[in-house]
Amino acid sequence: MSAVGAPLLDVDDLVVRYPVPRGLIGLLRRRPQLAVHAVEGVTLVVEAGELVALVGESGCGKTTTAQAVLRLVDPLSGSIRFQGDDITQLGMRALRPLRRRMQIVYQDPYESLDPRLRVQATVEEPLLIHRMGGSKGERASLVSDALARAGLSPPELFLDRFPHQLSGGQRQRVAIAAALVLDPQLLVADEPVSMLDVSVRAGVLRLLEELKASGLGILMITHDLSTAARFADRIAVMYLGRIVEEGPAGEVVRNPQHPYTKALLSVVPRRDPRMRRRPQILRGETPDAVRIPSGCRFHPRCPIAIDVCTTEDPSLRRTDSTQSPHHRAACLLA
Amino acid sequence: MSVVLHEPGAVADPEPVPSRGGILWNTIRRRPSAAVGAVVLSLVVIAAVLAPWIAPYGLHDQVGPVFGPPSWSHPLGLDDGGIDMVTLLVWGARISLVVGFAATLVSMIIGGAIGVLAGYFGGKTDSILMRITDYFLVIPDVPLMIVVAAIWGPSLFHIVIVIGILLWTSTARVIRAQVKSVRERVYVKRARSLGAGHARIVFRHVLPQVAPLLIANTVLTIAVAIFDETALSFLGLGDPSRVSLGKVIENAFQRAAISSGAWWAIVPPGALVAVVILSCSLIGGALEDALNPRLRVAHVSARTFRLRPLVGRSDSSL
Amino acid sequence: MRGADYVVKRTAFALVTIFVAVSINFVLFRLAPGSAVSNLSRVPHATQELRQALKRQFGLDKSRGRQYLIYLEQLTRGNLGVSFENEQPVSTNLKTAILNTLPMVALGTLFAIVVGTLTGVIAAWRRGTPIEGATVTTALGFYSMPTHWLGLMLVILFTGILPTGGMTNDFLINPSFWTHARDVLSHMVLPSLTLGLVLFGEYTLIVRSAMLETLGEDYILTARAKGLRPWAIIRKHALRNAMLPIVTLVALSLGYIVAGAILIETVFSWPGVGRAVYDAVLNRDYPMLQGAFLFLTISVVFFNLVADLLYYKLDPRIT
Amino acid sequence: GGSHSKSGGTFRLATSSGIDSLNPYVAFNQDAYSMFEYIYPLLVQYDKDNKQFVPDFARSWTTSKDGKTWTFTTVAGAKWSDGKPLTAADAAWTINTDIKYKGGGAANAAGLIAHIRRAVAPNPTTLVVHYAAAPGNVLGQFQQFAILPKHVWSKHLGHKGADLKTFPNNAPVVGAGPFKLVEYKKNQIALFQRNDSFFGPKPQVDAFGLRIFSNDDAMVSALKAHEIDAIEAVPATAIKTLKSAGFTITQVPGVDQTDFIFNSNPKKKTHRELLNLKLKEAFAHAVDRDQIIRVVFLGTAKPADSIVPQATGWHNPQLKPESFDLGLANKMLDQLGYKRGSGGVRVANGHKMAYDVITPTSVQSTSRTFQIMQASFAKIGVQLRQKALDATTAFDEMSGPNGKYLNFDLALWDWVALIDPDFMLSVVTCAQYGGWSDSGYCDKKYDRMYSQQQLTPNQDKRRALVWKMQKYLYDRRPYVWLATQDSVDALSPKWTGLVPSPQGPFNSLSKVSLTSVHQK
Amino acid sequence: MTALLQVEDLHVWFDLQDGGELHAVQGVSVGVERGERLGLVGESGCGKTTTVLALMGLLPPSASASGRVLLEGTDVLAGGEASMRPHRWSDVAIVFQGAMNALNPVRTIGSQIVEAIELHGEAGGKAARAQTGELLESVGIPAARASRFPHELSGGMRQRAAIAMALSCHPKVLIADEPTTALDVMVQAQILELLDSLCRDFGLALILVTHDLPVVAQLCDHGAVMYAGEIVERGLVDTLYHAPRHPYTRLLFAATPDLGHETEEIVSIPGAPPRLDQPLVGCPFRPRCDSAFEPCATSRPLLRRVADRHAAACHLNDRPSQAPG
Ligand SMILES: Nc1ncnc2c1ncn2[C@@H]1O[C@H](COP(=O)(O)OP(=O)(O)OP(=O)(O)O)[C@@H](O)[C@H]1O
Ligand SMILES: Nc1ncnc2c1ncn2[C@@H]1O[C@H](COP(=O)(O)OP(=O)(O)OP(=O)(O)O)[C@@H](O)[C@H]1O
Ligand SMILES: [Mg+2]
Ligand SMILES: [Mg+2]
Repeated sequence: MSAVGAPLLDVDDLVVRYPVPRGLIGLLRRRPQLAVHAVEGVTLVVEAGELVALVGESGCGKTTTAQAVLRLVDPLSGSIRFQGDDITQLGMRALRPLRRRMQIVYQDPYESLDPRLRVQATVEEPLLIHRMGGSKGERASLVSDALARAGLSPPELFLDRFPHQLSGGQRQRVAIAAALVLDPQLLVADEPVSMLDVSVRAGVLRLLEELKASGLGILMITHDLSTAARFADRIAVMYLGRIVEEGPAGEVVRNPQHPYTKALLSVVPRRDPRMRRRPQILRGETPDAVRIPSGCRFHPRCPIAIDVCTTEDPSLRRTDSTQSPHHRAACLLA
Repeated sequence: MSVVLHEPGAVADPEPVPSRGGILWNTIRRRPSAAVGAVVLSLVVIAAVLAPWIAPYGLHDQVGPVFGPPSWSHPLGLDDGGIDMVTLLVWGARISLVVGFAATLVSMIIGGAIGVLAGYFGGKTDSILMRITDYFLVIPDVPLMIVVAAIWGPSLFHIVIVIGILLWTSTARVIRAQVKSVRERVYVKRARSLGAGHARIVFRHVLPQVAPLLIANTVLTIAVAIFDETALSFLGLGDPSRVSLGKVIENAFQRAAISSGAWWAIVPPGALVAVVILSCSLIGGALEDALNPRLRVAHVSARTFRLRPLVGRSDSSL
Repeated sequence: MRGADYVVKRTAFALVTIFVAVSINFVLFRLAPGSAVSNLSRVPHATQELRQALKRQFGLDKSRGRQYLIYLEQLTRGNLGVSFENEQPVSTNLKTAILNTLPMVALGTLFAIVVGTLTGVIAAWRRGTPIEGATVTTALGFYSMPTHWLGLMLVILFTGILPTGGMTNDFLINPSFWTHARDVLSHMVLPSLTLGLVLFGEYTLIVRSAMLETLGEDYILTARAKGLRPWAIIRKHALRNAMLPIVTLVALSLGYIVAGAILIETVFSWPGVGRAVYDAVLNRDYPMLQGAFLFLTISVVFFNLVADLLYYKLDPRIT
Repeated sequence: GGSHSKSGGTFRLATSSGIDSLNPYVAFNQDAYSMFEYIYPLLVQYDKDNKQFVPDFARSWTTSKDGKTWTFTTVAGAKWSDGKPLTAADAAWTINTDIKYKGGGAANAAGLIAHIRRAVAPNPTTLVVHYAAAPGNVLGQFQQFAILPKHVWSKHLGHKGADLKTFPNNAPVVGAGPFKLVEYKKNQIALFQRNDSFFGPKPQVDAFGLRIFSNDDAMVSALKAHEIDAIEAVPATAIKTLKSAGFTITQVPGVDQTDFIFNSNPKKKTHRELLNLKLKEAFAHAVDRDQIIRVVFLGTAKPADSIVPQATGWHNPQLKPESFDLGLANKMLDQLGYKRGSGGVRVANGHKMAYDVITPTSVQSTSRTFQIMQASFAKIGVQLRQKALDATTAFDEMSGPNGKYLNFDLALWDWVALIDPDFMLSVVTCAQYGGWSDSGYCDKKYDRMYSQQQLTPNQDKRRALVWKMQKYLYDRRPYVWLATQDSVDALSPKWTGLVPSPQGPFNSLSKVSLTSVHQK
Repeated sequence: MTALLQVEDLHVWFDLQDGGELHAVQGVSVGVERGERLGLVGESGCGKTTTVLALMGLLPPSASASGRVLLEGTDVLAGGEASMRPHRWSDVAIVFQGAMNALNPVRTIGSQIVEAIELHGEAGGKAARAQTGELLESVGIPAARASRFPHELSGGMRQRAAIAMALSCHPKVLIADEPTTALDVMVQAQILELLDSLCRDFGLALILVTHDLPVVAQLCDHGAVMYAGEIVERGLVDTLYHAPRHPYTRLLFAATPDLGHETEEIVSIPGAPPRLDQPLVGCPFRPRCDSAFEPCATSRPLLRRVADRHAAACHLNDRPSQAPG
């Protein structure tokens, strides 16, 4: 029933806001209701078998985007299509079967597993929730399969363990196994490795890479550009609720168009001591998502901003100096 | 590329997971104060359970003169009805404990339910329930108990209900706070994003996590309930047909035991109440301490780290 | 303006709570079987006329709803009604009782706050030493004793040394201020001590755990890294933060003190507000009860509000 | 006065009940009435033995032939404590005011002026009281009737007399008794000073103080510590230690009687076997009065048998307490056909003989008494269950619904009798439904006897009638009387002369006790 | 010449609740000279923070320590807490992991800095306040913000304030324990740049604790790699990257993705570090090592000098033919 050829996930002009509490006095004085503009018109596509990385500073709206995609927060406007079906307005009940097909993996492997449940129970839970997997025996084999797919083999070694008996990497794998057991088409991974030790990060990332190869669409949120550059097919750079640059990973890293992307890339520390560079540091903190600057939202921090930037809000478009047709940036000067 | 990913070996040796009973047990094992409390409380509970068999005399048998002094046959003397004090203590502990446990059960059910509902659902439900809790928190509870006991009549059942109804607030608050934090745990979010129902989340993920705290709170509530029962009895609002420890104190007080020199009618029952409450507090306090990670390290303390003699192993040449 | 909203909200809540309390009290006491009249008119020469007259007088012949409205209306005028028992304004009766209770309770509480805070801090500071063990055990011990029983134990211990009952011993006509003060003070020692000891236990435990929580915070480590001496850290960094939970709990307990006062006043024949409540219950003296409850609720709510505002003062994070 | 003993000093007495109000239109407590006895003039008082009426403010009195007019000659030249003259006009004014406002502000005194049409004072020393019918207990009523100063109280007649109740009558009170009330603190102390302008015999002490204790222990320790000089109701348990500490213990028969109440309402709905007089008699034989007296009262009580206590002087001497005889009781119940069922409990009318006994929590002794009765009743196959309620609730439960006495079965309570038997005899009349009745007893024949005694001015004839009524009630048993408590007071060895009475040394019967107390 | 700060054979044990003992630091020896920057890296739980706390004498009561901490030649650990106190802040200052909680929430930023200045007699009253203003300006915070409370500043600002506070008594050594964890990339860059310039301007010695190798590579001249409570390799960062002498160092670099090497294979080190509450036999890294051989199972390698200013604790170095790197 899904449209043939439609992308796995197609997000168009998504807007999400969180109201700011006004307080009693504010209410009485009829102060205007303010809102955090967490996501302000995000457009994004994830194809099956593709790993898209969403990068950006803290608070720019990455997690909110992910949650809106999974319909865990309600978008204000815009549309979300999953395999061609518009799921923006679906109710709780109608969403249930859909939940199976899109899964999320959270950042903190130490928090994302119930400390009181054994691996077996954790991985089995999604099946129970969706009343799937048939008999007990069948479920057990599904659980083992999922664990094996997540790189925990032989599964028997892990089934009876509690989370605290696992290393961080193993926990994250269990979390991924619990997401895989329902055989989803889309996996959203919100900073899947940022809490892990460097020594085990690669293992988890390579697992994602493998899953992608097997046809899963993955939306990975990260703030680490080196990771994104290494593992993602495409990178979308977010700034203050909006995607400011988007394109094939290599393109974006090697040939950044937006000054923000450039700055981000320049501050990534390199592991070779001989490669010391002077980073191009943006001054000031991430601006307030409640009061978005007029014009180009990046202009107050932009090193190359000109007058027109304060008034005109650039849209995401192909720029002259890009090679790939899919490389787009939202900068008047690019 | 298709590297088979293994994470072999080097897995931390499996150690037993602290189960709910385990936390109670571990705390008792590790902290001497909790152990003392547990032993004393168990002794009292055993004596209370076995009251019909171990009480030396009948609960209503007048076995000597009013306020008979301690003797070989009555080591703690007699009360104002000529009844053996040891017998009264054993039976009294039984009733006091029943009230303590039953009232605590009531308050746990109410407080637990309200705490879970408020903490789990948050928002309006939370504010309404918490306002109600706040109200209960500000009503002066002993006076209210007096009123209610006077209105309903002094029966054990009413006392249990009244105490239970007044004690749930602290439970509700503690549980709510804990549920609120558990609710934000990632695995709960994950279960929700999977489409799990509220009941499933509450019973499978939230409650087990809250349980240890609930146990600690229960033990402390038992102490308060026993205390309140004693106070109510003392004010003449206890059930006159049931001999609780509070009732024993009240009887002695009403019959001027002190001025007639019969200290034995008034000192032991109060001391026994104090011991029971103390035991509960020791256990509950130790549990709370154990469960509160913020209490574990004090960065400033009269004690400092110790120095050990040098070991000397690696060479430090550069 | 920081926290104006907070202050308004807390105050509004306090007022609503009082209103709810007032209303619930009204209903509560009227649920009771029997009325003041059935109680009051049981004197040997009572007649049916007397019963009717009393009913009329106390407005008990009106509907409950009307009684409630009248009650509210009178309340707004600061009129708490007339005590069924002695036909005097409730406010007069209450005032006498409260004035008797206050000094006794204040002395006990003061003792508890001072000693409790001190021992609590010492217990936290001496964590893991026998001193902590001893302090905590003592505190728990007092905390565990039934209030009235502790009072009775003091009576046993101090009979003949200190007065064990009543508020004055003084049958002199117009005694000099000092004679009277000495007399009252000597009578106050035991009841205040009882209250003080029970509260002391509680406060020690509260202060200790609040201190321990604070001492585990990272900024304490920072302070130590700065080279501050331990007591300076406790004074300048820990106490102020630990004050937050302490303030709330102390405020809450102040409200309950009156409840404890009932027990203490019974043991020591102290003519205070606790006794007044107790007698009013037995006499079904609704106006008196309502008045007393109003007072108790207001004092709890008030102390809570004070705690909230203090919190606001102490903790800049509150907005 | 005028003895060789040391006069002066302050006599300090402890009480555990206390004065609830200084206003006679408001006060209910016994201690308040005892106080009025000492600060207000009354027409008559009892003699030292509480047998005869003797002059107080009235020096003498006469009755008209028809018994409807009483003329009192009062003391000449008496003064109120503020110096204003005290005359018969004050008495007449008080009586007439009470009549006028008996449905309102003066309702509290309505019972005392029953049947009075009006009173007049033709001259300062003559008071004439006109009755609608000739009553049998005129002096008994006046003995409780405090005369108030017209010049003070006439200012408080506003709001149709309602102001009589709101007047606090704060100390110092304008009175004309042997003492002046100079200071009063509710629930603490009342302090009285000798009134040197009193028309009668003057007290020997300079002052008298009443200290109020809410618990017995504190009271006894205060006595031991000589903070006070006497206790008027000594807890039985403390008697031994006080005696050995050298205090004088005086024990006289009292008027407080505990009773076992049967709901005797003929219209009672359930458990109607309890109306059976034979059953009541059997139950009466199952009461071990001796043990009750030994355990509950430690010997400071006597077995009781009548609604009128012995100490009043109106007790019928032919009545005797039922013997404690479980064999007899069992035999009687067997004869009634109540067979023993499971657990040895008898069955009556198809149901177990298991009954709730209402006990008021305010009467401390009832719980222990109940326990003793419960044990012996178990031996006659009757199961008793205690239902303890606070006094108000208990009375509601007994008289319910709506004062019809339909539901309750049994109760334990006590009655404090007055000296004149009229009041005690009245509580079992039909008219007292919803009022004083606590047994639901209603018997037309008895009611007729009651009205008859009320209107029998001849005291001998009245006595015969009162005896007959006692026997009548004894046989029908709305109450089984258990014990009459003694009135026990303790006095410091430094003092003497305190006069005991069934109501205690500080009583509303006469002024003799505190006027004669003095230091040794 | 005596080193500015020299740690010798430091051991730290923690008493555990169940009566056992955790050997958190197992013989660490490391030092810094004036103006030198040392990066201390290692996986979570390897004992970095504990080492740093021990050298400031800030261990909790449940700890016990042995070894020497020489500050310009004098052992400041020998007398326990008391002997260290006078040196704190005026000689060695520290910026803690997670500055959010390292500042007292109920006192203003300024007062907390003034407190340190006054305590060490640097200045008093007005002068101290003026100095505070200057300090704040020097870390890029307007002096007027001194009267703000910590919660009124952003995470980056708070971290800067903490740094300003650390500099308030002109210490010779600044220890920064994961100063950028939990901060954003851009803010991290700002802080690192700040540390860099401060060290240069004030001639500070810096001990930077982190688990982020690239950060060390960018900022420090020396590096020490910790594993399971001990230092397994130390040397110039350049040597560590280009010529590591311990497999762990090599693997750590290989596990770190790097811009410009997008196609490079990123390795993951299997397994997890050993438990420290049980005695270790052999090389602690052996179970995870890709080039372990016989002696590793039985004998624990010592930290040995392998080249000029370069030491490693690996048996491979005993076989010149098989130098790991
Ligand atoms: N539940 C919420 N209520 C109100 N505001 C929120 C909520 N969740 C997020 N925000 C705000 O929305 C904005 C975007 O938040 P979001 O969590 O999506 O950012 P992020 O890019 O994921 O940041 P990070 O890298 O720190 O995870 C932030 O300003 C955040 O404070
Ligand atoms: N107070 C303590 N009591 C018991 N064990 C402790 C204590 N503090 C630390 N440890 C243990 O000591 C070891 C070293 O901890 P430390 O905090 O020094 O590691 P770290 O290298 O700083 O790690 P991270 O990168 O996570 O900060 C760990 O195994 C830790 O669990
Ligand atoms: Mg996020
Ligand atoms: Mg650390």
